[in-house]
Amino acid sequence: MPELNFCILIGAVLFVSGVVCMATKRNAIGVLMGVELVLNAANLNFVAFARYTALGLDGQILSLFVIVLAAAEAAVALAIALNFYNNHLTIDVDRADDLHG
Amino acid sequence: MNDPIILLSAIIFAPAVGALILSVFNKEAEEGMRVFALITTVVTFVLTLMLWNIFDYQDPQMQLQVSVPWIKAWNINYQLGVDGISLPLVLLTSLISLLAMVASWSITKQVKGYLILFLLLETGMLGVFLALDFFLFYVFWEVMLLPMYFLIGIWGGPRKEYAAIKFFLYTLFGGVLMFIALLMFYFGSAGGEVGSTFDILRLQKIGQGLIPGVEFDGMTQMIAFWLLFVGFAIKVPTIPFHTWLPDAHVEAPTPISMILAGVLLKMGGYGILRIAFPICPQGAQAAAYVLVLIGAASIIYGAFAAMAQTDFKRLVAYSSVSHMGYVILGIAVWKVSDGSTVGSDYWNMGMNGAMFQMIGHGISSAGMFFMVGVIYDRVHHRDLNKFGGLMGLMPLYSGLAVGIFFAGLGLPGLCGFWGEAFTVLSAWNYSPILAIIAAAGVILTAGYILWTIQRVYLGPEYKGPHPEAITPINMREFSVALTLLIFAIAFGIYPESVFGMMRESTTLLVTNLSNTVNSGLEFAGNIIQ
Amino acid sequence: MEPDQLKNWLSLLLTIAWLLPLGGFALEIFAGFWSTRLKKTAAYIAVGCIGAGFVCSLTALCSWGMHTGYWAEHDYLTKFFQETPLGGDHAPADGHAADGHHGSEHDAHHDEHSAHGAEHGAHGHEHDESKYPTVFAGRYYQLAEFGSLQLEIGYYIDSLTLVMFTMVTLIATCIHVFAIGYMSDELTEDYVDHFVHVGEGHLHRPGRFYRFFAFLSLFSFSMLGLVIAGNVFMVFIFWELVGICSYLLIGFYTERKSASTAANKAFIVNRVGDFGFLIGLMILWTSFGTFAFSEPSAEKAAENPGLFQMLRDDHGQMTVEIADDGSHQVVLTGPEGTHKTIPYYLLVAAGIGIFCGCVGKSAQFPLQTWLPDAMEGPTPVSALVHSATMVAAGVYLVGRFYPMFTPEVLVTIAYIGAITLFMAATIAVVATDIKRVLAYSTISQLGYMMLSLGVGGWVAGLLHLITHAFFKSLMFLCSGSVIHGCHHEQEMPKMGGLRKKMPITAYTMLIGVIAITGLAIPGTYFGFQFAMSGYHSKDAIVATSLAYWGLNDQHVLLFILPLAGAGITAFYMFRLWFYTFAGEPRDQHIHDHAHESPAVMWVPLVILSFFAIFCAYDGEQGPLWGLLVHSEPAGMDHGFDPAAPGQIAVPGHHHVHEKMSGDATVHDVAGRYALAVAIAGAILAYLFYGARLLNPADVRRQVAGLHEFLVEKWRFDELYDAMFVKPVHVISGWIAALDRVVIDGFLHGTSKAAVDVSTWDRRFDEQVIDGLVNWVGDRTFRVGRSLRFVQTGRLRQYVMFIAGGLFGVLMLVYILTL
Amino acid sequence: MNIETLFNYLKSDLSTSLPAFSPELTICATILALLFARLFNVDRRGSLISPAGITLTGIGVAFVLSVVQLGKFTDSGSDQGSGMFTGLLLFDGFTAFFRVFLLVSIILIVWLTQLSGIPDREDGPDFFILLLGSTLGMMLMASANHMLMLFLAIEMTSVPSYVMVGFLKGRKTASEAALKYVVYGGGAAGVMLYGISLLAGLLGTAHLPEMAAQLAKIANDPALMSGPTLTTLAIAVVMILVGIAFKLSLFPFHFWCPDAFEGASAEVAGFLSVASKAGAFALLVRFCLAMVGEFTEIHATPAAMKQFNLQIGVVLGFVAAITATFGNLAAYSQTNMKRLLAYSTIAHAGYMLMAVSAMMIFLSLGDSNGAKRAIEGLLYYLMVYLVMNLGAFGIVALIRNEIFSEQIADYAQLAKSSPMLAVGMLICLFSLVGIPPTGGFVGKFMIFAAMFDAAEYQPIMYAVFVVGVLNTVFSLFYYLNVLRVMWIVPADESARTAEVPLASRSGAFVAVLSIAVIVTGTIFVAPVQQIAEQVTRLVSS
Repeated sequence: MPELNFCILIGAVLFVSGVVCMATKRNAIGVLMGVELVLNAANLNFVAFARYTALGLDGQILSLFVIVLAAAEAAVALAIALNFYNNHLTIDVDRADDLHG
Repeated sequence: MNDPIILLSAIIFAPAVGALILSVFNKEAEEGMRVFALITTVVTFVLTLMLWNIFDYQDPQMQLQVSVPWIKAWNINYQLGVDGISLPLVLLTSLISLLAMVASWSITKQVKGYLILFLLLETGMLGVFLALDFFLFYVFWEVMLLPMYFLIGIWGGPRKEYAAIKFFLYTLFGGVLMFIALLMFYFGSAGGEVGSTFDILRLQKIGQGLIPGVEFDGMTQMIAFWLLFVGFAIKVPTIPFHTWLPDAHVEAPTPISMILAGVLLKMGGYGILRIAFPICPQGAQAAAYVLVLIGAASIIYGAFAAMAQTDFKRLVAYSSVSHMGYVILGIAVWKVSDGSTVGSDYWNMGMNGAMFQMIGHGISSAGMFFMVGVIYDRVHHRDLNKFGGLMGLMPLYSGLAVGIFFAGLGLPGLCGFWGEAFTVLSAWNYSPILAIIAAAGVILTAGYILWTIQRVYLGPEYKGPHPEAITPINMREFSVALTLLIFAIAFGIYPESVFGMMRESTTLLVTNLSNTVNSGLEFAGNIIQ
Repeated sequence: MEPDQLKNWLSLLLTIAWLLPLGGFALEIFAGFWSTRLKKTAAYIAVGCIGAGFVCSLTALCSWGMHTGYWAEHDYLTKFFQETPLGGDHAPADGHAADGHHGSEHDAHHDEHSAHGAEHGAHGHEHDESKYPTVFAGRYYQLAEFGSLQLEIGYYIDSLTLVMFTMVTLIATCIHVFAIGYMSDELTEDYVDHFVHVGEGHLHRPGRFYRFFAFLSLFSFSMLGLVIAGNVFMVFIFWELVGICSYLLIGFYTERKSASTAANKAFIVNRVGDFGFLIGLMILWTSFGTFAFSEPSAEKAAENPGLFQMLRDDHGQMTVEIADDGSHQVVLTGPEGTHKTIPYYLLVAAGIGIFCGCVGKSAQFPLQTWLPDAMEGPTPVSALVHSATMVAAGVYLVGRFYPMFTPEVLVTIAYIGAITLFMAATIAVVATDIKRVLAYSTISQLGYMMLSLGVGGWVAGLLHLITHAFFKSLMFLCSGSVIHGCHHEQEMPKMGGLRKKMPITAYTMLIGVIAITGLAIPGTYFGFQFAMSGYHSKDAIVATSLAYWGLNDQHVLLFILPLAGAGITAFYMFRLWFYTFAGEPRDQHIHDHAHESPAVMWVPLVILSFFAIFCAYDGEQGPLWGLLVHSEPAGMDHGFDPAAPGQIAVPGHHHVHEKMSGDATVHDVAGRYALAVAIAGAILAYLFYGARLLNPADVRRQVAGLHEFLVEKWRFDELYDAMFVKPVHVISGWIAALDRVVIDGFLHGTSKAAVDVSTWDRRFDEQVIDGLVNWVGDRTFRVGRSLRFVQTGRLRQYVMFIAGGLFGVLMLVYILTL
Repeated sequence: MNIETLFNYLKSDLSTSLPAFSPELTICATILALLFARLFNVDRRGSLISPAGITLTGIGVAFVLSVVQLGKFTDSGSDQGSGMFTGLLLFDGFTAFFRVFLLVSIILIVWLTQLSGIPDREDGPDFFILLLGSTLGMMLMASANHMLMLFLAIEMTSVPSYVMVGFLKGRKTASEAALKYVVYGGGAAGVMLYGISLLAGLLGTAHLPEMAAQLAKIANDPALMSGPTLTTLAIAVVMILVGIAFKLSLFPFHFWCPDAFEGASAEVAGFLSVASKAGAFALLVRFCLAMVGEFTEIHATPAAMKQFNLQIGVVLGFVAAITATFGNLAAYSQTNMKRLLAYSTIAHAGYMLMAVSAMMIFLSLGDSNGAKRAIEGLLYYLMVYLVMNLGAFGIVALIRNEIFSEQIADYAQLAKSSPMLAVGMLICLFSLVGIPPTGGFVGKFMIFAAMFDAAEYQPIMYAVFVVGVLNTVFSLFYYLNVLRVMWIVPADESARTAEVPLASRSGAFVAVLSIAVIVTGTIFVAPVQQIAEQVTRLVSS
């Protein structure tokens, strides 16, 4: 099933991109985008599996739920980032270094 | 009261109940709390005397056994009992606790907390000696850590924190090793109609190969034995696990030093006698030589170390290391040749000697620490080179102190002698060389004790600070010292009073263990080869 | 009286005699804390206790004699009044010297009872047993029991015990009485100790009169316990107790550094010996399984034989086998006639070990150094503890334990004794402190006793123990009297001429001196032999050693040294007497203030001098000798043939009485030599110090003078000085130096080494063991701290760690799957 | 499949599912009530109805319902679990137990917040809504039977907790902590989701029981059970575990924990460390059991599958050992009490994970009794952990209210001024070390016993066991250090003192938890253990 493999490969690339994005972006929004990428990588997988394997409907429903969850999480995360900005006047995550050790 | 479960539980928990009641006392009512705590220890002592009263000297088996399920799923029982090995130690514990409580009048800081912890400590100690379930034993064993830590840590000397944590760490480490052995036994004892068990008596039977279908094989026994031994040896302490002791002693307040030396150290010896040897006879047999070596080395090492000390209390602490070496020596002189025990009577003698040494040392070391405490309370230093002339200044105190130090020296007619003499005499049968090494201890012991006496009590004048504070001992101190001295003399003159109590039990133990090897069980030594 | 009754009676009496001083001790100690510290109450209690003890002991001795029929057989009283002319050379050739005229009778008994197959114990007297037992053993209470092993506090009563009891209590009584006077300056609230300087003046302290007597009583109790002990372990117990009493008494003046140091030294050096003792005990305990000496009752002996019975048969012989590997094995007879074997060397080691204890206690070479220092104690202590009783305990134990010693051990004992006696005697020659001379003399005399026991002179050695106890305690008390009279001056060069000031002391002392030097008038006049106790005992010793030499050619020194020692003894003892009492005073101040002691002090002197003269009355025919022979180990009368593996013979009585040259027996020959040497020594001393004719100092002063050649005597003086005095001085100086530098040096070195080791030990403890623990703790802590830095607080890093962690876990899975 | 069939299908078990789901529904209702309260301003000052009151009422009802449900399970003994909502959730004794457990912990938390006053009247409803929402997620975790629910539950738990960590507005550290938590949590969730997608794709299903069956099928086929399939399987499982490990704060996925704990208030930290952990463990056990398949089929399990499960067990064991050691060592040099407790939490997660590891090893070898003991140990430990850890955090909160500091150094001589708190702290910390006679000891004993027993099958686990046991000694240092400061170290003159008497509401809170710690180690060991045992029996039946 070359199509499946292709989809999964894209998912994998997305996943890696997301992780790299999370780990390299200094901007909190950028980091959150990385998270979204990772989640979407999984979503792509789900959809692909739903199409090509016995996972079927489950996969599609899963991805639907994930989209909703991602939105919720993004909302919360943005709120927190805003809060962070309120306190630090920046959204550079590297400035979040009061807590350590 | 003659119902064993009530009596034994009362003995163990009377101090704890006392502590509970103390916690509602008003903080300011110090004298009242002291008196109450004293009454608690007296009641405990009387209870142990009642136990003594109904104890049958002729019965070697465990007496007054009680067993109430505690955690059924794990087959853990609240199992208590007393035999000739534990009874003397129980009596010693309640006696020393009582005396230490009298000695505690000198504690003036946070009296309430002190008394509560003290009483909790007593509960732990009595529990250890009365428990017959290994799990319960372990619980009591560890329970003592907490009060001890704080008793040293809060009421101790300048380096109290270091000493307290050192004590705690060492003992906890030993406890962890014991814990591993505990699990080994528990899972190893599966099978048979009872299944896995913590019942010490049953574990002993299994270890001795008396229960068909279950056994601890040689390897298990060796590993378990060493785990247990190190755990107990830390408490005893023997070299090289002894360094917590001098620190703990030096920093601990006087009554706690008395308890520590008088009772706590004995728990190590008791553990070896009650658990390590009977449950792992093959492991014990394989390790006997090392044990005897450790015992002999401790004797010499402790004595040398004592000689070099300038701190009075540290000297006494090291003397404990030396004296407890005899305990290990006496317990371990189990000679086996061609697969059978040789001279089990001598081993029996060694065991008895070790037991006696524990009792005798309990009396004499508690006394020595008390005597150090008495003078420390007055002049607030312990530098041996800054004493002298106390014989003239405090004749009564000095007389009693010299008497007690002679007990520590192992003078015949005092309690320190029999343990040393009997363990050493029994050791020749095991190993002449080690026996000679151990016997050399008598010279060194005489050396450091006499030198100490000379530096502290003799001489023309007191050379240290606070000469004005030297006042004759008061009635309270006198009564503690005199009681200890009287016991030292009584045990010294009539050792049978102690031997009679424990003879049947130790004989049974020796017979059982000898049979283990004699019966041709797979001998642990084979595994080494 | 039935035997059982007698046994109970005797044990009751001796127990009372034994325990009374203990009760006294308790009373006196408490008395001191009550109101009587300024009264003599404590002393009266002590004297009462020990005096009553003496009465009990004497009663016991008499009862024993009467009821066992001993007095009837040996009718000394009748013999005394018959005034039979007796010489020193009548001993029957059959070797039963002790049995005297009744020897043949005895033999008849002996044979008869042997024929009846009576059981024989290990002791020579056992032949009386079937008629009437003379040895009693029993137990007071059990100390401990382990299976077949039993330890108990018991008693063992034979004639030796009784004699020792009587002697100890008698001497102790005298010394207690003496001490009432001697210690009376302690009866004050403000005692000034002139030997201790505190700040600007002397030390002032309350008197401790009661304490002294308490310690004396405790000592008496311990000593009697040692004597009555029924087993060797009990001996060990009381051995330690007398040691500690000695410690307390030497250190009586606790404020004096020298006293407390001497006390420590005494106890520790003794402990060195006891270390050997303990090893001996270990061997015996492990090999024999018992500590009891011997079980007199045949039935009991079959069940629980004593040590002696296990090792030796009725005739004192032990069975030695040669094992397959060529080693020697001793066969022991266990309970119910069972046999087992132990290596011979173990027995030798055990013997040497036990003897080590005796070496320490009796201040033998090389452990003699503590005794002179022990003179720091008050003089009555020196008299009682350090001359008459405690130091003799070593000898007593060798005697008591004699059957356990193999000939190899005995020869060791003999050599140790010989070396000691000679060395100590030479040192005594140069000592100037009056008590030190006596101390060295004591060591020397103890050496004689050891030698005697070692060469097989069992009775002679123990006889000397008794006689020495009397005359030496006498001399010590005399010296005490002198010291008391001269206000605590002990240096002889400051004395002289005291004879006139303190005549009783002087002449009682002279009796002691004559007794110790063994001067006597040969032959018998008016039925008396003009010889004091020391003559008899020393004579017997020298005779035995001569006999020993006769049997063992190579051991010539064992004869030469005691002989020489006899001469030196005479020299230094008379030197002491002359120095102190004769001639003109050297220090007028001291002389002027000197005074005779009060009656409470001189009466004991008189009593003791009576015994110093008469206690060994009639020598080998006398009652004391007879009593001792009664306890002699089996086989001693015949001696022992050379046996494996040492091939050493031990002479019996008959060897001593064999003809040697002409009509003279070995005994006669030795006696003549000894007497001659002693007289020589005495004369020499007189010339130097009594008549002060030969004063080396004078000679030196006049070397350049013309009259020198005119006064030939002085040349002799110089010659003697060069030939004898100087070498003796030099040698004794060397030996003293040896003592001081080498042996003391060794001891100091050892103790220094011990201190070094202990310091090292401590360092090891603190640095290595603690260090290790601390290091581990520190490391863990550091690791913990460094782990902190992983937690950087950087979010991006954290996220990276998710990826890294994922990778890491996958690697872990991969590794674990491999 | 058309909508109607689906609808009927749903309807078919709705009548059974809804009653079974009643506690969660109650919580939902409570959340709604709180929202409405906010809306209608009933929570304002002076009102009779306080948010806490509403919350407690709701929790109380849910608690009663859960207890009744649990009671039914335990009474009937071998009650078979049943699916809820077409098998998305599982309703069995395990579920019921964790509901009760979580509700108890949330009751305690609410009690504590009422004492310490962290949510003021102003934002009380918000706080409690978040709290309840998070709890709802945890309850779902315990009953999740489908990958979807698994992920959903985790997110439901996490999202409110992100907010709670940052709840203290205007505090730099709080906002920082929340940011870190959310980013880290999001990342971990992403990884987990990716893993779920792979696994679901591989097995063709996301329903846990079916996944187990599929897995067994694959495992039976040697051709499939090799190479890429196995690798994918391993990667997928590990990725899912990473998500769970994040919730459990296992090394090396623990980084959020100290920072979040320090930034958050002690109450929230306590909640995260106790309740969230319990839920995550429930989930982990569920997941692991699913991997193994039905207990009854163990003997039919193919060897390769056994090997795979064994491998999971061993990996978990190693992770557990490393986590415990790391947590304990890193705690050494902490100066902030919450941070110290965070590391302590990490270490304890390590201990508890050992039980799961042991369980896997037992299961892979078909020893269901051993596995039961392991779960039993875990449950016991969780119960004890609830009281002792919450006790410690609670005391930290109470002290903070008195002295306005969470620095350990500022605790000097608290024993004198406030013996109540000091004794409570002492008992809780000793229990955390695992010293008798506290519940912590019994819990440790049970877990170590299980581990020891498991090591008999897999000797390498002896190493894990020994490390675990030694960790007890390591941990002593830093716990004792706190006590040392409280009891021994002399206080500065200027130091503020706390005075919390026994006879106060705070005192009662501390006393209840301390006594609970003691009795679970002494006289109530057997009852508590029986609960754990019964629950275990239910889960395994």
